[in-house]
Amino acid sequence: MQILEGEGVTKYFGGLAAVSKVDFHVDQGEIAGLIGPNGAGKTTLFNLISAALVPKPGTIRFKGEKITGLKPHKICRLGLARTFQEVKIFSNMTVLENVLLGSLFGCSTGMSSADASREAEELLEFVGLSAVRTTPAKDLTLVNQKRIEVARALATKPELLMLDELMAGLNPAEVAQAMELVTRIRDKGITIFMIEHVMKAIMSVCDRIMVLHHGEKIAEGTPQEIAISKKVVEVYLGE
Amino acid sequence: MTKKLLFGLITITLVALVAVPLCSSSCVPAPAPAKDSIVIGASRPLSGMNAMIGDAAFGPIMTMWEEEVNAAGGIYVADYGKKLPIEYLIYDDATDVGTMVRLTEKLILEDKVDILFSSCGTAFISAQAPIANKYGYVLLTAEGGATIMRDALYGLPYVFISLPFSDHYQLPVFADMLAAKGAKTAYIVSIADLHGVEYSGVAAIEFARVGIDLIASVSVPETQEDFSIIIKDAKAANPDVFCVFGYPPQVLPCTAESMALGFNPKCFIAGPGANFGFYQFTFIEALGPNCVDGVLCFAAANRATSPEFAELYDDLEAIVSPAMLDWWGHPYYAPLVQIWQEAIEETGTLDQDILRDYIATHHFDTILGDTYFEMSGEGGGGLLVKETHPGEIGQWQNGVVEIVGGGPWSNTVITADFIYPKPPWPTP
Amino acid sequence: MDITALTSRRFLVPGLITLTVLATLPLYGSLYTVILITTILMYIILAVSWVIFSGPTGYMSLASAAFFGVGIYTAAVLMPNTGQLLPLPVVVAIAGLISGLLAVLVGALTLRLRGIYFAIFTFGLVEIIKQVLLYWEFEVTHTRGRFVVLVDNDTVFYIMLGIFVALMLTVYFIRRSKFGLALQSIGENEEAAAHTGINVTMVKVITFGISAIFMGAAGAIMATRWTYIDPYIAFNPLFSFMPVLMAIFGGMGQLYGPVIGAAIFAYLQETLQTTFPYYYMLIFGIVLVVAILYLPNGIVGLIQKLIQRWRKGGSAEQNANT
Amino acid sequence: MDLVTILDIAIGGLLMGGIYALLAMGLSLQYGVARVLNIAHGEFIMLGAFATYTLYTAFGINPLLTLAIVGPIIFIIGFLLHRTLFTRLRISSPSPGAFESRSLLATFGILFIIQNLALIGWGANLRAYSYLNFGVNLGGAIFTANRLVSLGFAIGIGLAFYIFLVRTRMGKAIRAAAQDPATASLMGVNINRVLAICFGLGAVMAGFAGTLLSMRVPINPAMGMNYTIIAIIVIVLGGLGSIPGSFIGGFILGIIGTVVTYIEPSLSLAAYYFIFMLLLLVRPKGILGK
Repeated sequence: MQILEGEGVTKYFGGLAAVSKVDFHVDQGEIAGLIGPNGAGKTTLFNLISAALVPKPGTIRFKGEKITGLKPHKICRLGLARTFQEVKIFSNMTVLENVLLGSLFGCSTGMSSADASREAEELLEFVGLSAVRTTPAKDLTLVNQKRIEVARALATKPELLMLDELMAGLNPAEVAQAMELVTRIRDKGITIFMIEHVMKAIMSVCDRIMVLHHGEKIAEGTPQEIAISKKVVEVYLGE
Repeated sequence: MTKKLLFGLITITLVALVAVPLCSSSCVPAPAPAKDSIVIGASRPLSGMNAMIGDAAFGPIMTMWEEEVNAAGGIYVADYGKKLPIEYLIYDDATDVGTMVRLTEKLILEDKVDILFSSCGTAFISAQAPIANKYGYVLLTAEGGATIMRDALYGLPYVFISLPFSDHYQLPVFADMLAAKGAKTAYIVSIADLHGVEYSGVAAIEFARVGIDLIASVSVPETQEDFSIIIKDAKAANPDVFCVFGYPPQVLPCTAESMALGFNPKCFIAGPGANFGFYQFTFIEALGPNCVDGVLCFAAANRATSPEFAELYDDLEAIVSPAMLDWWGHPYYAPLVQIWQEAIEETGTLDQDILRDYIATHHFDTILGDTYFEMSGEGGGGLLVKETHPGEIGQWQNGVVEIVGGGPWSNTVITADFIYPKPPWPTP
Repeated sequence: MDITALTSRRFLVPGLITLTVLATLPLYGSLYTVILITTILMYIILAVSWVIFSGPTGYMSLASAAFFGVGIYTAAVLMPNTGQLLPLPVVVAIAGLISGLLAVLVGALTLRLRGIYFAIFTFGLVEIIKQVLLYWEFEVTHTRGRFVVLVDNDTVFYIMLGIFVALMLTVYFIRRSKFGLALQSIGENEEAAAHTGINVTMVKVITFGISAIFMGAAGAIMATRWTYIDPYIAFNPLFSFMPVLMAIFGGMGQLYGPVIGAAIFAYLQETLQTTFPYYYMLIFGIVLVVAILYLPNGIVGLIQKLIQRWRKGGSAEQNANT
Repeated sequence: MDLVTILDIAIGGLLMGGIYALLAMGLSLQYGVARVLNIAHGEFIMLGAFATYTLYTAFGINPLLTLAIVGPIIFIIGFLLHRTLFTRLRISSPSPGAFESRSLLATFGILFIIQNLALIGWGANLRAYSYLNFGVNLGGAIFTANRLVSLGFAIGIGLAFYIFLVRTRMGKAIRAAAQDPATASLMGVNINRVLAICFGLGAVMAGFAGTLLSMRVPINPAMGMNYTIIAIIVIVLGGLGSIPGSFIGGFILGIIGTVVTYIEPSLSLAAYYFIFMLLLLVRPKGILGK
């Protein structure tokens, strides 16, 4: 079943099409990858899905319902959470507070403060940040700040989690940990849609990959199919 | 090191600026006064928009009086058995009503001044009157007056209004003058504030009384700068009478545009503004001393009214520029200090209640002649009676404001005939 | 901005002492001190209310004069000297609510504007209300200024103090609430807050409304001190700029910044207007420029520096002793 | 509505807009490039107006010639002000936002200082003189000569300034600084000097506007604030940092003002703000803003 689908999704900046007539879908329970060279429109597509931007024209459906035109917080509460390419954390708040905000505001069902706190603690445990829960977020390393973002997104109880370059800037050991984290999230039953530049990572964790180039979708398929796709190789080599 | 020093220095300065006055005013108990002066307090607009009024109107009268009284050794107060010089305690209200109210209370409650002088501007007086009244301080108002204030007088026994205003008795006189000359139509431009609304409202009533049709009554915001469209509209309407009920920032551009656009109604009245020397001085360089001849203004007296007025204006001219002479207000501000002086000398006290009763019940001999207030009922305040007014309407003739209109009472001195229609604007 | 500072425990004792000193002021202070403190409290309320919204959200609102003015005018209409229509506390509450509602309306309409555009829009609001009111009063109701009932100075003072305390308590409870956490997160990173499920527009609009409630309430009580009100007096643009200046002067990093900034600012102004009436602006201007040059983080920065130095001095002494 | 009325409104709007444009270009330079929202802008207008008044009435110097005297003096004041005050603030401020709020506060201080000095120097009195106050017939519509001359000068100064920006080295440096001060200084632009020149030039334009205004508006030391507000509105309407935007915004506001005055003078200011706020809601970044 398709949890997320897009139809003719397009976005112009000035006269330039950042995303052009892209059709896409993400299946329930899979880990879908989105790759492409710099400036291909990947983050713009994420922004369109999460409603940071509005597609014009084009429609996006989440769990069969049209979500174009909704506000970001609505989409989040519907069960579609995301992280950011450049970390966007609440720097002067503690790690716990960062995550707590997600549990307090991200769910469609109300939650008591006590439940929210407990859940936030659990998620910190899950991403391995329990030890620094009272530290201001700005004092953490980049990898840990990315973990905060993941925990915060998870706190909103998403059905679909969109990860924007989770592994960029991490060392190999950290990449391995992140890959492991991604599969663990999927094992919780959360669908994942991720943008990634670290090829090894995306090839090994994804079930299916889409390739964007100049705002257009040029290929789609299993990692193996993508790896041998002529078009994709041309794009990457031609860069 | 220097930075540290500077830092410390600034801290100390800041603290001192705050702490020193605090201590001097509240920590140290005021010693029992051995009375050696009469302290007169006033919250005046020394900065901000109203400064231009206060500086020219009551300000010079205050200065002159201080010099005169103190040169004579002061005012004799029987309670103290000696002559006491006067001393001003003036604060800057920065043309802000809230500040004026607070500073007035400071003068009354903390400085315990002997006498309170008026603030400046009708709105300011309106706010000051209830405050002065509340603390039992006599307030002889200076720059301002309005029908709403007269209506409020019933509850303000300590307040005395001196300056004449719209229906007291300027516009009724004006309407009669126009009717006598056969004026038929009028066009009014007024500023959208209480002054403009009051004057345009009263004028509409008075014009209707004498059968003058009001073609239009246009109200403009205070920041209006371009009057050309309005003057063109007025010119097209071709009224006999054109009224600008605004302040100098409206009166001067309206006059300039009328000159430039060749709008020359039979009667052109503008004020407050045309009653000041600077009205003429604005155009004198380009058009000569008779530049604004024929323009009417609200004015009470000039040098020809009486020798006392001639002396007053000569004295004023010695301390302010001729551009600042005011033919409407100065004749009413000068008597204020005379009333104070007489009341203090006659009662021999600075007690506000006694002074209030004296002022309320006595006739004074001032440069206006027989001067007295009409009291508003039992516990009410006073309004300078119309019979005291030496004139209501002035007209620029040969470069001088002549008094051309006044009420039918003995104090009125008409110094010249009303010229109607007005002569054309001079050309450069 | 961190609005925790004032609400944390270490401020509890000094806060209670200050409150006690203030609450008993009419017993020992001179009559005029009560009046002066009332005015200072008014400025503090304006500055703190401004910071509640503009601090965390980064919007520079110049609508303060509009909300303050609506409060003033509400009181002028409801409490004419010819006969008070409603008791004073009720009027103050109504004035606050009307201002708050206005803010919610305006906020919903304009919060998509940012930076200077928002600032100027809100400034325009002050002018437009003033002009429409002028038109209404002069052309429709034919009212030329309104006299307001005189109220005992102590009553005015206590109501102002009450508004101040209510404001501080509100800040305290906001901070402790879910709502406060959301507001803080918007200040930290609005985009992330939105994607974390926070209805940022709603939070901002409500905050704008809350800040306006206190401005309106303060306006209503001030109307009884000014006794005569017309649209020019009620909607004085000065009250849009003052809270901003006071907050920057005090320092926005901590909530006690605007409190101290407003207090010093108002007191300094009063002192100069009475001590150096002819040079008040000159001296005030110089003080401002010098303060800006040498106190980059406002009074708060200065205090923090002093505390740091004191602590450093203290620890150095301790080290010397051991 | 006949042709003369249309001319009245159209040309009347241009006449008003010309001054607005001049006012706004100065502030646009100061805020758009130097990032100083100069609340004391109106005080420089007041200084220009008083300087012209004094030179004309005391020494009989033609008001238009006083531009040549007013310009350099005010430029030096503005330049030095930036060198001594705003440069230091810029360097010591941790972020552009902090600089903006600190400089805003500082300009309030400057406003107070200049106004008080003017009060001491010239007194509080209202002053006015009459110059070129006669009608000129343009296709049946009559306008005062001083306003037409003001418009001519405003357009002339605007164009000269635009050419300066586009053609000269300094102009290019200013535009580079407006885009990105950091990069500009990397490219060898002496950024502090450029910003000080911008601030000085902005003050000069305010001074020029004051000179032109003094020919037809009574002046006093407290006159500045109203013009500051107009200038801020115009630059916001035109789009921040866009000099052509300020120029066009000035004219648009002038025409709006004239049209609403023609229709209903008592509501003109309300209508004026209403239209402005509506425009802002439709184009949240101003007419030429990006």
